[in-house]
Amino acid sequence: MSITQRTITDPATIGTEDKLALPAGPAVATRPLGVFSRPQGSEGWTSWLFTVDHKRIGIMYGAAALFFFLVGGAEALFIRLQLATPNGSVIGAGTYNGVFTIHGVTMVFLVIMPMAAAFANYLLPLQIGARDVAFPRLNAFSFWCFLGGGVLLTSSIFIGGWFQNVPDAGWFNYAPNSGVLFSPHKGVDFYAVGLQITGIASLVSAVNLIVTVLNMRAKGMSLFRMPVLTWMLLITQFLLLFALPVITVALFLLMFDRLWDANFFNVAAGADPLLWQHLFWIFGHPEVYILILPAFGIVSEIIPTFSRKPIFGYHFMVASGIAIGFMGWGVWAHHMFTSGMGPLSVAAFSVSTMFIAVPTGVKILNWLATMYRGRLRFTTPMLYAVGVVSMFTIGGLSGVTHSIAPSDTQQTDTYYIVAHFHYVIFGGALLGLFGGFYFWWPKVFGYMLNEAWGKASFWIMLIGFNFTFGPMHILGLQGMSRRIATYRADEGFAFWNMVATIGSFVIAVGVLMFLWNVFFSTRAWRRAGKPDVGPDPWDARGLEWMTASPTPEHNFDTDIEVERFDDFWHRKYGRNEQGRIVRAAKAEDIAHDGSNTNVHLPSPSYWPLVLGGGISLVGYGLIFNLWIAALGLVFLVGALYGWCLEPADDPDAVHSHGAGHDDDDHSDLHSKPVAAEASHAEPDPDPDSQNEAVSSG
Amino acid sequence: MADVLMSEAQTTDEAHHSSTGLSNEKLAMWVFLGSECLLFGGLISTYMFNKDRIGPDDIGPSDVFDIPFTSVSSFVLLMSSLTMVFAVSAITRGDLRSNRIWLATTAALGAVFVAGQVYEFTAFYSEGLGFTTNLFGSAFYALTGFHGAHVTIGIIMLMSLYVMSLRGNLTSERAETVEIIGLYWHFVDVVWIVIFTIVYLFPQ
Amino acid sequence: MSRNLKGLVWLSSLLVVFGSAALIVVAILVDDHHPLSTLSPVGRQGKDIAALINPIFIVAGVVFFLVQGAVLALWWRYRVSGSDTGDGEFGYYDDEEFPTQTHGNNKVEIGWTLAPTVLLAVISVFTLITLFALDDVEASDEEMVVTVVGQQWWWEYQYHLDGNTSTPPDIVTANELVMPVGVDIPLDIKSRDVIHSFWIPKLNGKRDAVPGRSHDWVIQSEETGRFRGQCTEFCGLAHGYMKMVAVVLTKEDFAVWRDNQIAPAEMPTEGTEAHAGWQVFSQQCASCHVVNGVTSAANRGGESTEPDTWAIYQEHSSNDAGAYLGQDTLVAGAAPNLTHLMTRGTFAGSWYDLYLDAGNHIPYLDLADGGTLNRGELEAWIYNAPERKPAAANELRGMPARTSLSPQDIDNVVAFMSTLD
Amino acid sequence: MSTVNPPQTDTPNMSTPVQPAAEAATSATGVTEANGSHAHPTDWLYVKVAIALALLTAFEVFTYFESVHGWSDTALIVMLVAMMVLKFFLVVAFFMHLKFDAPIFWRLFVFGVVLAMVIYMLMLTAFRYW
Ligand code: HEA
Ligand code: HEA
Ligand code: HEC
Ligand code: CUA
Ligand SMILES: [Cu+2]
Repeated sequence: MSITQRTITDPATIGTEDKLALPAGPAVATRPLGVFSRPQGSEGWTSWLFTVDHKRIGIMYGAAALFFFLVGGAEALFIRLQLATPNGSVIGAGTYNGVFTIHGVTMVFLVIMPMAAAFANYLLPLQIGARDVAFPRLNAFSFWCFLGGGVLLTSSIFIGGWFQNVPDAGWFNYAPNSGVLFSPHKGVDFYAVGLQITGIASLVSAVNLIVTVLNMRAKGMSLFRMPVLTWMLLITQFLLLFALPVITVALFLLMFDRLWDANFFNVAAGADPLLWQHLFWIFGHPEVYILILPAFGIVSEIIPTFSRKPIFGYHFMVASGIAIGFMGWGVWAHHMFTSGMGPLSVAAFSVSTMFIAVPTGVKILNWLATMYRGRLRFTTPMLYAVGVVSMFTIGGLSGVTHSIAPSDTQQTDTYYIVAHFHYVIFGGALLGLFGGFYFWWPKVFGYMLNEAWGKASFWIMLIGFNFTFGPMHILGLQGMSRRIATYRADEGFAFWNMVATIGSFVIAVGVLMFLWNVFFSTRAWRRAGKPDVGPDPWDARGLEWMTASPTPEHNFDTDIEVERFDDFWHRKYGRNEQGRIVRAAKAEDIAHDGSNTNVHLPSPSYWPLVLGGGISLVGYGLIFNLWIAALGLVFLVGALYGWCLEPADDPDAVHSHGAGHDDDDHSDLHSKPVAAEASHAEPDPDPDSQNEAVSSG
Repeated sequence: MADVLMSEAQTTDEAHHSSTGLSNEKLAMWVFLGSECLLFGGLISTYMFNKDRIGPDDIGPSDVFDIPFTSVSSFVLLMSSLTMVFAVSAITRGDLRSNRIWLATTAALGAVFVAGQVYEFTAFYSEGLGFTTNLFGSAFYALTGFHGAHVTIGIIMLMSLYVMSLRGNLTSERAETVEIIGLYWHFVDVVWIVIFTIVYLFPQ
Repeated sequence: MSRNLKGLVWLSSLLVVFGSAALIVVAILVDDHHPLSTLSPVGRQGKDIAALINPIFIVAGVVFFLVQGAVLALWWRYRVSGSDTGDGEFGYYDDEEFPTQTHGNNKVEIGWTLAPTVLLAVISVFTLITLFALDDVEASDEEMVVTVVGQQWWWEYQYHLDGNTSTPPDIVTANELVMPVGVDIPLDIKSRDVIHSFWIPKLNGKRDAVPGRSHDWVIQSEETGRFRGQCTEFCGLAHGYMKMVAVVLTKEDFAVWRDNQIAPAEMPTEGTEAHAGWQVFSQQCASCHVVNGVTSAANRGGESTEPDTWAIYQEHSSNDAGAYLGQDTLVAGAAPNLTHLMTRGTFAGSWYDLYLDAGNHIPYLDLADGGTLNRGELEAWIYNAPERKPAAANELRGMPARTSLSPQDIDNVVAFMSTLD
Repeated sequence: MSTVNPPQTDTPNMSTPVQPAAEAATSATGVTEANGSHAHPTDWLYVKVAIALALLTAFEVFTYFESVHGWSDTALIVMLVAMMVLKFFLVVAFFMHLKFDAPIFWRLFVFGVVLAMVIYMLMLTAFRYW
């Protein structure tokens, strides 16, 4: 019987060698469709279109997310302008409804999620010591598909006239208000189709990243040696994996109703609109943890670095993340306390929600404990990270007050909720992600963002943020409903609304200062003759710092072998005879310098872009004209066909080992070592390294 | 022995290192199938929730279902799972001819099932149950339609394998590809097991 | 960054964190002039809710101060300054003393897992007690049941004085829910189109009005007065303009109000302005609006080119899940019943005041001492309603414009309306 | 020969692998593979499973006709669900090889199935007025 054995060189692996593991076999064709030759090389702007490099894809995710953030932020400013005074008339009620809907949708699906995806793509393979994700082409496809969906959603703002066809039923889009009868223009179609497309992107990338983490770890990188960020990203991907199909179902039902007259939310035919609410929130609640967990991971990288201590309670940090992931599934109906569920359901969901505070609290307290007795350097990333600890707690606490079902009947759909979720999303997720930008900027681009500008921008943002959303607590408790285009003068809301509006423009200043900082720092770096920032400018801990900055295309020159948690840090530091921690090696000496040119990398490909584009065309077709959809389908099928016939690695490519390797998408991500592993410091008597076997056994 | 295997692997290609020792593709398929559970779960619950939400004189499940017919087509799909495992086991043995035969048989059985579904849909439609007729209609067609689409995709993949095999591109070295597509196929079958029981056999 | 700047930053961060917290406290203590406030309930349920949440606010406040205090204390105590000069040179700090490398402490971890768990367990007990207490609507002395029907973008109240919701209502009115003081009023909340939510913050929390479903709710007030409300589920275009008022009267006043409402309107005497107004109304308005006693099927003929929404109204007015089955569409076709318009203090989803000196004025009772009709607004409304309040009139949602009416017609119509008390 | 788990399993967050007896042939290093001593499912086993599936299906369909003779709905549903679960298990365990394959597959899939069941059952119950 011919069973080819897969190499198991990793002592830390599962050891369940699968006797049914069947070989995947050799590549079959090199010239897909026989017409096009493959894209080659990694220079020039076209190389970005066809790249399958996880780092470039990560950068593109980040850039797109930042762009959409400006769009969503501009929308937010219009919201604030309209609400600044009673009887506001900056934009009318109709436009207002479109603006807050597309603001919510943009911020959630086109800003926070892709920004997290940017970090996941860039850092996840690096942190586990891999050369790329498991399926690089699928990764590229995820990005293009996301971008297609994002463009489709955003184009609704101007297609057919400004704000004429924008989704306007709120970001959770309750039926039957989202039906054709009540929202006859194409806005909700854009919503349904656009989210479906970005959903495909996220689902594919979830599968991809899960396999990457499970399968592509460097030697010795057992699960409990992975950085907290990797863990949080992994949990996020699992949440996506299981949550997305639920909203997929909901969106399909909505689409069927709107496009083909089905009856799922047609009350006249006996439907119960609560079905939409359940389906949406079964997705929607895990979704909020999808938004926050990556930021939690980022904070867990930044705080130890600038406290000069390992993360406190690593295993509890991981376990609480997993616990949040699990518990997040059993609380969705806390968004429906007033929807008319029976008291028993309300009671159950109320209590289950409250207890999510426990694992989240564990995280907050562990960060504080990490800082305790540390040597805290308040660099810009650290400011952001500590900002998260502080601001997220505020949002979390108001979240707990929502979970008290009887009182939520007073709070729900008021600005008290709006305050809650901006505190957790802006004060938690977004601040965390911004901190991540500052932290990893030198790794990604090879130079630092300016610290002075960074700090100034942080403080401006933080102050603006609190002035914008702090007053919303008060407004909400004073009875101001959300999603109202304006309010009466005698309701007493004018003052705090004005404060909030001013605050939002202060945030805008902070954001502009960030953009300026990027521009300014880049220019300064260029003018200085592009000095090398070094592999490890922050004296950090993760494997991503063990290679040159910016990260070379092949990530690491040699295969990495990991011996403990925070391995890179332990390579830098050892203990002297007195047991004091001393530097054992310079980062430059340990880190790979990116000089290995003999690495075979997965080759670029046209098909991810074509496939992603095809899907968006199908999307537009569903909204406007089925012929466009047919055209999209042609692209889609062609791309799939080309994709399948094309091996992941082009045997003709420059760095090839030659023919004969298989078309596993991940092939050749590990090169032959060219240099011996850098010498290790005296082994640090680190409890982690001893715990390892026990804790993960 | 282990040394032998390892050195052999190193000579062929170093790249096959994977932390779990499992192939990425197979792992990905299982991860994906985990996700599909929630998709079909959602559709099935939607059906269960909506099937009775029809007026007293509306056309409902008991008016249209033809259990003997559906039983036969369900049985056909069930048996296609058997032929699918035969295909996998043939290619592991290196028996490419039988592999092709079983692949084709599986695809054919799948096609019979889909044809049955098409027939069923037209029959129901002529009895007055359209997609838009009532909630039962919408939910029923959505659920079984989604399943049918999955089967159809499966058939296309099986046919592609068949063509690959004819061209000599599907050797026993690529047996895993067949296995992975088999996983998908069985999953679709398993979903039908649930649908058949819940939608058709549950007392109306 | 210079020392001075740093001090400033410190100060402002302190200000921001504790300032905003303090502001919330102040806002809670000073709660005047907020007609929709949840912080000063007057209804039994509202008070129960406040009694539950206020201590929890305090607990949350304590946790807030502990965490923020810890952040600032750690920051202050353990910060090292100097090396983060922002000049891009981050040395290796070789010379730097490392802090003790603590990796964790299981006892501490278990401690801060258990402490919140216990705290929340206690909170959840009180939550459940309140929850079930609120749900357990004691058979109130009040026999009357009010069916509350939400629709785009106003509220209709159907009073079933005998508590039997399956018979036609005794009173139909709009936007202002009039109720006696001190008793639990059972509500039966429904919707004709999309989801709305019924909320009088000072009396009780909110409950959604979901089409096809009927939700029980109860409100009570321990004081007389006018209490404002707001539809709180996004329901489309004019959601923000969909408000309502609960008018709480003494039992005696309520009885007077009730008897007056049951009576139909009187036909204006011929030759008066009001009668001319009635004629216009019959032609232009009665296709949608009902004024008991003076509009009937016969005078709905008119010249109106509007679709006959009256028919839709008829179909939907007996509103329960079953009634929808088999119908093709579900739209808000009905318009407010205007029989006793002048007894209301507000109109158009309570967005506009019907009287200029509204205040806490209860129109029906005080009309004698002459509330001043908000004539300009009413006329503007009749002339061009969609301009005064967003509406999708051509989709049968909201009141259409009547710009064909001459100023004289409008005067007449207003005169007619003034008789509707 | 018994299964020897390596000291560091890669999936510590999940419980000890559920290893059916057939798995025993696979040692931690997978070396015994080459000896051919493991119980690779044979085609005959598949046929047996298929026969079982066919019989179950036949019986399921039979209950449908039999229900005409007045069995209680609950009894019917319980029986049907039992048979459905059994069929589901047979296909998944044997045809999809989960019984013999790496436990991580089993866990991933079971997680999805169980999650879907729990969530959607909760959802359907929450629709009741209690
Ligand atoms: C990043 C996203 C995010 C996060 C992390 C959270 C976290 C939480 N959310 Fe929030 N939530 C949203 C985003 C998020 N939420 C959004 C977008 C909405 C509105 C959707 C819409 O309607 O548009 C919403 C709405 C929302 C509601 C519905 C309100 C309503 O509409 O009526 C509820 C109700 O229970 C709720 C609860 C919670 C709880 C209990 C947490 C908990 O996870 C918080 C836990 C954290 C802490 C408690 C702080 C730290 C803990 C300690 C310091 C320990 C000690 C603490 C105690 C003992 C209390 N959220
Ligand atoms: C997910 C993240 C997220 C983020 C980051 C934000 C950020 C902001 N949001 Fe919010 N918001 C939501 C998610 C988010 N939001 C959601 C989900 C809803 C609910 C929607 C619904 O009800 O359906 C909502 C709703 C919502 C409302 C309530 C609307 C209503 O209910 O009627 C308000 C009101 O003030 C608001 C304000 C703001 C403000 C001022 C910001 C600011 O922080 C924004 C700061 C950013 C900027 C200020 C950008 C600066 C950029 C420029 C100045 C350059 C512009 C130039 C170019 C475009 C070239 N948001
Ligand atoms: C096509 C239907 C339609 C016609 C015709 C119509 N209305 Fe209306 N009217 C409405 C609706 C719907 C409302 C509720 C609008 C809202 O509050 O958003 C309303 C509200 C009102 C109100 C406020 C009632 C309250 O208590 O809030 C008045 C007064 C009124 N209409 C008068 C008139 C007059 C006078 C005419 C004729 C000149 C007229 N309407 C014609 C549909 C109509
Ligand atoms: Cu009605 Cu909002
Ligand atoms: Cu939630």
